[in-house]
Amino acid sequence: MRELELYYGPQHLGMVGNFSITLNVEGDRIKKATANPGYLHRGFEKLMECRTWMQNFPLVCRINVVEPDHIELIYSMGVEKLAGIEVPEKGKYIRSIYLELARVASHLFGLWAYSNMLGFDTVANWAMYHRDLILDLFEELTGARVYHIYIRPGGVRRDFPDGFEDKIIETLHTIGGKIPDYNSTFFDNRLFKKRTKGIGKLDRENAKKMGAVGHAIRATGMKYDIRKIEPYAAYDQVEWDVPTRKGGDAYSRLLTIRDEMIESVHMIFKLINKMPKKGTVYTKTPNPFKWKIPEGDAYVRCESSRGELGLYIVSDGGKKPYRAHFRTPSYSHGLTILENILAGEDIADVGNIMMSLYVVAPEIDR
Amino acid sequence: MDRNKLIKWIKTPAKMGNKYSLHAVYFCTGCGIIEIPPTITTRWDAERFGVTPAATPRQANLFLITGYVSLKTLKSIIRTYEQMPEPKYTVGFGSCPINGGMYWDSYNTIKHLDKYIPVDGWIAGCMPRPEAIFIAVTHLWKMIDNDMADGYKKYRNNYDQYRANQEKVLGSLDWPPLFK
Amino acid sequence: MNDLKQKIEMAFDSIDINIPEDNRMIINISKDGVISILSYLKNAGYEHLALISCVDLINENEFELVYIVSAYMKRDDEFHDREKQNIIIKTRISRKKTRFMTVINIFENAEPYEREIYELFGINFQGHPRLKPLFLEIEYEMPPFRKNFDTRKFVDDMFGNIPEIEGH
Amino acid sequence: MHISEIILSPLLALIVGVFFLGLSRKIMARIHWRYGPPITQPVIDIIRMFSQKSVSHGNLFNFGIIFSIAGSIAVVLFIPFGRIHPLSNSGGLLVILYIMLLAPLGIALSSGEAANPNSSIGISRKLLLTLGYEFSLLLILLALMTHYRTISITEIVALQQKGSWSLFRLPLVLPGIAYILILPAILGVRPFEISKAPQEISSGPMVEYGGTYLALAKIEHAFAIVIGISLFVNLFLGGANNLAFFFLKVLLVFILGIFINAVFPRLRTEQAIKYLFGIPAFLAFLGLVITVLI
Amino acid sequence: MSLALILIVAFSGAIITYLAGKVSSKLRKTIAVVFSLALIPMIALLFGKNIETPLFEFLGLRLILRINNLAWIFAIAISILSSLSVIFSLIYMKGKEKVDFYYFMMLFINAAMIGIVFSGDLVSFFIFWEMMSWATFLLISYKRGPALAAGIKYIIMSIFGSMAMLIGILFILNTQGTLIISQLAGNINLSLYNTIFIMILFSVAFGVKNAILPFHAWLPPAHSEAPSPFSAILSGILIKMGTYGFILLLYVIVGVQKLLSLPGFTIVINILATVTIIFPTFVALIQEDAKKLLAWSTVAQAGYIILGIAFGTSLSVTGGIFHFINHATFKALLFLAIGAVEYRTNGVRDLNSLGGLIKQMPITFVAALIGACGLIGVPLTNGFVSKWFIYKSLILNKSPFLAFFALFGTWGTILYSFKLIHNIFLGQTPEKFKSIGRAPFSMQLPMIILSLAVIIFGIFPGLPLKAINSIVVSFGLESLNINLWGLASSTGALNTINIFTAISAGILLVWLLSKLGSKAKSVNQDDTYAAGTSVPQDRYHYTVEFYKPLYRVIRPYLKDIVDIFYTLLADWIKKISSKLRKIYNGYVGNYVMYIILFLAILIFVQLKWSLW
Repeated sequence: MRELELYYGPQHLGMVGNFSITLNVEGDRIKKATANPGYLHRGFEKLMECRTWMQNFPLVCRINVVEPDHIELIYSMGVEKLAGIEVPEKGKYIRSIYLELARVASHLFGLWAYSNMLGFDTVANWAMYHRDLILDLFEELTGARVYHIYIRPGGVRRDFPDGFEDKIIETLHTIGGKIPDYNSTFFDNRLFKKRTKGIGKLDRENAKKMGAVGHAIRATGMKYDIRKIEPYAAYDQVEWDVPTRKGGDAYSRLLTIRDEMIESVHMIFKLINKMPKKGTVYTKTPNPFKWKIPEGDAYVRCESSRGELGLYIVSDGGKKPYRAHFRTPSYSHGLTILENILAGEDIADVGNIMMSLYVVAPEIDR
Repeated sequence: MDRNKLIKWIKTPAKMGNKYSLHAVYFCTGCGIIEIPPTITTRWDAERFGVTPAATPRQANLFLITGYVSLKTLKSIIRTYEQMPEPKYTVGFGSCPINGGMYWDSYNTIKHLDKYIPVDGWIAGCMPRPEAIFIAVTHLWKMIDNDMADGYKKYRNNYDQYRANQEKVLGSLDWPPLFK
Repeated sequence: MNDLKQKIEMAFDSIDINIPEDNRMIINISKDGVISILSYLKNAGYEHLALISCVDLINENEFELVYIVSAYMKRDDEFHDREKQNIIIKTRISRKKTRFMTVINIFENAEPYEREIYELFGINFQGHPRLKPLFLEIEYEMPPFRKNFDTRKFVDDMFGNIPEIEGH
Repeated sequence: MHISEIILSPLLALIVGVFFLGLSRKIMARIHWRYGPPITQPVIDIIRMFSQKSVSHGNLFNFGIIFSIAGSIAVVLFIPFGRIHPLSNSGGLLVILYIMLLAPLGIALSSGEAANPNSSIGISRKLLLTLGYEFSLLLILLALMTHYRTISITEIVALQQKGSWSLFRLPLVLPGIAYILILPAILGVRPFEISKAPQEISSGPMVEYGGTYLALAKIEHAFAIVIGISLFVNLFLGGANNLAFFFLKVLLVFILGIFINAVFPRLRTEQAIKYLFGIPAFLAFLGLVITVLI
Repeated sequence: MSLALILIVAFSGAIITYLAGKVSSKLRKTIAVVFSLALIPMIALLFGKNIETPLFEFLGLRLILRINNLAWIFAIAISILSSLSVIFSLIYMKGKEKVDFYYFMMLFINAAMIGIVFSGDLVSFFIFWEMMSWATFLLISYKRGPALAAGIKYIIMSIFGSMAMLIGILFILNTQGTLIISQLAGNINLSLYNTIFIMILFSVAFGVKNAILPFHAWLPPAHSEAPSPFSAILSGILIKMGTYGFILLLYVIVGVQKLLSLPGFTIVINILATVTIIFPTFVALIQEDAKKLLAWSTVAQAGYIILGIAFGTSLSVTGGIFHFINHATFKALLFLAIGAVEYRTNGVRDLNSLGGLIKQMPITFVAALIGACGLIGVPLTNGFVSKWFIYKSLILNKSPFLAFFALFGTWGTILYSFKLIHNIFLGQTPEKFKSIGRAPFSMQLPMIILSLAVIIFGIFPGLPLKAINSIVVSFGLESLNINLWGLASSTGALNTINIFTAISAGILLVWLLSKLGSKAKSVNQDDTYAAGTSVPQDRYHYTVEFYKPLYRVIRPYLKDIVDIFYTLLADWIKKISSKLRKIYNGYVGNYVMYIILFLAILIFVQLKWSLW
């Protein structure tokens, strides 16, 4: 009876999302961790096969509740590629601005979750408050706080309302003004460094082997970012940089996230400056009830806030997708990497490591 | 003094406690959980109403079913619900627990949550806003005042039926029946 | 892209490669060649397994397994063409004999993907260390992602029969 | 030793403790930019918990928590609040040190029977943390006792009333600073909130407590806060001549503790122990050496 | 009551039991119990008497038996504890091999110990001392295998101590001309260096028996091999013969006046005692065998006793002697409780394989809990009072550092005691232990008696303290103002009855308060929080490496350097003597031969040339 089996989740304050990790523990060290997903499995891809191409939009955004926007985008990109639809210039810019806002909101959510894991209520509350400011922008733009369904094949649903750009800039300035506060209470806090440095270490070789993407691999120094590698929307129109760190531990991942947020905000300012003032925001598509898409398959990918997001989509020439399979970043992070790097760590660091990898459970289960 | 009045007078503090101190089980059953952090943090501050997350079901008296319930989750929900001390209140959050919502044809989510555990109130919508949670809480207060939030009694009285329904979808459960 | 195509065609015979668009290459290969082409590609620098998917081609009575690999960056801060490329390897197995080889030895993160396909399509990956259910709590009469599993009928049968709670 | 004092002092400690719980939630909320719950929220919580039907895991589960609060009440009787000190002449500081044990021991035994590893881990962490801060605390108390040549706490308070506060007396400055450094550990607030750690081990020893037990555990917590701070106030801040002044000092120290709680994350167990064996222990040791030499 | 009669009864009891065992096991049990119980009233009647009776002459030395308050306290503790152990053994030893031998040795050791405390001169002291040592060796090693190794470790160190003592005795004989303790007492006239010399010699002998650092290495293995009831005797009383020796040496032979003029010696002993408190305490934290844990704890608690006795104020000596009595009660209690668990679980002592036995063995649990509380020194147990005396004395006499280590050791004690209680009695019960029964009554009875002793001495410490105070006064130390409830003093009084009243009133109050709340429903251990899933079988009890984080911090300082030193020394000797293998063949009998030979030579040399 040396080993103890401890359940971390699904009903656990340290678990963000409906996910469970079974820890085999000796003393307070983890011998083996077994990820146990499936609490959120709805059979999305099966359900998509029963719905028409346009009906699927409300469905796909619910794959990831933290950041539905990139899922909308990837599905639109897949449909556009299969149907051969082009996005107008302004539509591309609006998509980029919108997606970067979503990225900041998502990272703030991640910051909430992470600081919560460390018992850092104060920062958690601030981060959630600032995320809400961005959600207010979304609400004005799209009418919904969480599931926006703003991106559609051929562009976006509607143009920015008047003065919306100023509102974005104002909101981002409000948030940006608090960055020194965040730094002094959280990122530069000595105890924060103590808690995170050297935890959940993932070196370059293992990261590659286990399919790490996003900030998990950027924290080992590689500028692996789909927005740069295979630019979509308007990411190739402005200058920006991919922030990286060297350590590969939870600390580096967190700082990568912080730098990414700041970089995104700068990018939004540049995009707003460069955005064409006039022009359509979407290309017209056929009647959604009769819309058939030619036979074929496609693989598209984009960079979500958690890493490379992909979609393999097959059409048999009918009204409905024949098969769609999402490659979500949390899949490898939450199942392969998490299981591997949790072994040998402290019980106290499970939530810590999980949130530093930013594992979002619904994305795994789909 | 009237005997009933006296009993009511004695019972009132407990009712007041139940009303203004709702400790919610922290269980992210579905996508509705995304609106819980805003609710309990700075913007909406549910602690004003006495609503705070509790660490374990033993310490809680409010169960927010936040979103669709897959079969695997249902098992955990039943276990968690049974571990909560009475009186306990359940609120279904979002349209999915009401009738399946947009997953009405999914093979892995249950459609009517109230067939498996009692639900005292529903918040419709996908996604309901944080304000809706507060409306639900105030409604729950009224129900507690009028002794209408009696799902736990219903569960106790009709336990056989609930258990039969649970076993119908989940096969056998890992734990013995709660009430005999 | 074309260089790679030539190289692969040199190394493997009876292989069908086409390049439908920039940076996408589709390789159709018989099921015996999957392991060797994947390890060949890995050695060629395509170390990132993005996805393993499965398509149920019910009309042809076959499953199509799809492996998508891409490359990590050669240098930390220089962008090359190679990273843009996604190579899609397709192979078909019979719907009757649902058995295939595992590729965990080549790509470690294939483990959950194969487990998922085992569970949702019922394809048995031989050599996989833990082919246990990943997502599902109960057993279905047929792996639910197969095309002939009618989810609406299943829902009607299963959840339509649950009685309401009576009495108070 | 009057019977009225014996009744009054635990009651006072309870009221102040519960008030502190409410106050801490309010202040924390304000630091979070929130409005915060009403200050009576802990009272409402406790009433609610008392009315809930919980589960019991056995007789020790029931008895341990009762024993724990009884221990706390006993400690309160030994600690002077202003001029109220019903039992402080029955054994002095050494007895206080030992009776302070009863509260954690009671909880440890009670939650041990809950058969939950989370609570066991919590207890193990709690005991280790106690060992960590007790190292410095013992040195500090010994410096005090050596300096004042008595083990009676009322004597120490009386001597401070005549002269200056211990915190500002030459040989006791270092132990005083060390005490301030370990005070968060004694109160169990962040960064030393390791025994509860809801995000790690689901509130540790309290994991199986519900209903009445949780209410009792809350009350115990309220007592623990008052005891931890009153001891500091009595030993280093000169105690006080009347109640109001005494509790004002306690309140100030407590608010300081809340601010610390708000701006630090939780440490890991071994980091906490390392910290406690580090600077505070060194300062306390130095202080004791100086006290002995002078 | 004649002292010789008591000894005759004690020794003959051992022999008759052995012979009776050849006839029937029932007879053996009856006789063992009757003889051990018979000793209690015989000794109890001697309370307050001060007798000295010569026995006979040997080599021109008079052998004397005597009794006084000090000897009486030790004798009564021996007789009570050993009869409780014998009662406990009745079922514990059932079905084991060589039971006759076991009972014989138990009673024999008992008799030898009574002989030690009754002896009025150093020769008879030495003779009984050796009887006890050898009998202990035979009893430790009677299971063979690792037990033999443990026994050999013990006997070699013991012989080393005995030799030192023998030299000391010869030295005293030569310089003083007499070995009768009452004649030596107080009027020993030796030069300073000679005094220190004999004190060191005797300290080695008593230190080995008392297992203080650096002579502790034999105790943990011996304990883990000995049967549990004997462990109770071994820890509770046998090693306290060393304590008795120390008291005899420091306060009777050398005397307080002389002792106070030798501050250096007491400081060394004090420091050794504090090291003995701290180091074994932290070793005990990481033990995984229940009895080894208790063995290390015994070493640590012996440190408290020696600290109290060697510190030399009347408070501390009172505390030290009282702690000896207390330790005998609660440590014996703990060993018996572990023995009961061991009996019911078929010999499982591994702290990682047990768990949740509180439901199966409630009385054993309560006994173990009371024992652990006494060990920690929780108020309302006797351990608290004795430790309080020691601490207070240390603090008020400008030894805060000694006090610090003593107090800090207590916190270590809390940690390992809780680990012991938690791992065995709390948490989840493994499937295979779910149906075991309670301990049999003959096992429960000794535990109940000892538990009562722990509690009663804790609430009314005045009962034994008054007797101890008279001993302390007879040493020439000042008298204390002892009351029934503790101590009245201007520098901090102790009132256990007040504490008791406060706590019990608190319990009553809170109990009533908890009655206000809703009723709780009783559930079984499987219905516990597991993050929304059901509890796994047999894998839901946190025991392994209970204090791992601390261990990671202090690991580098935890090596038992002394034990390593002895092992190295043994290896070294082995290498050197590989040439002399013919003589040095590792057979115990031969060692005995050599030692007797060596003794004979010593005696011969002394008689011939009178070197000392």
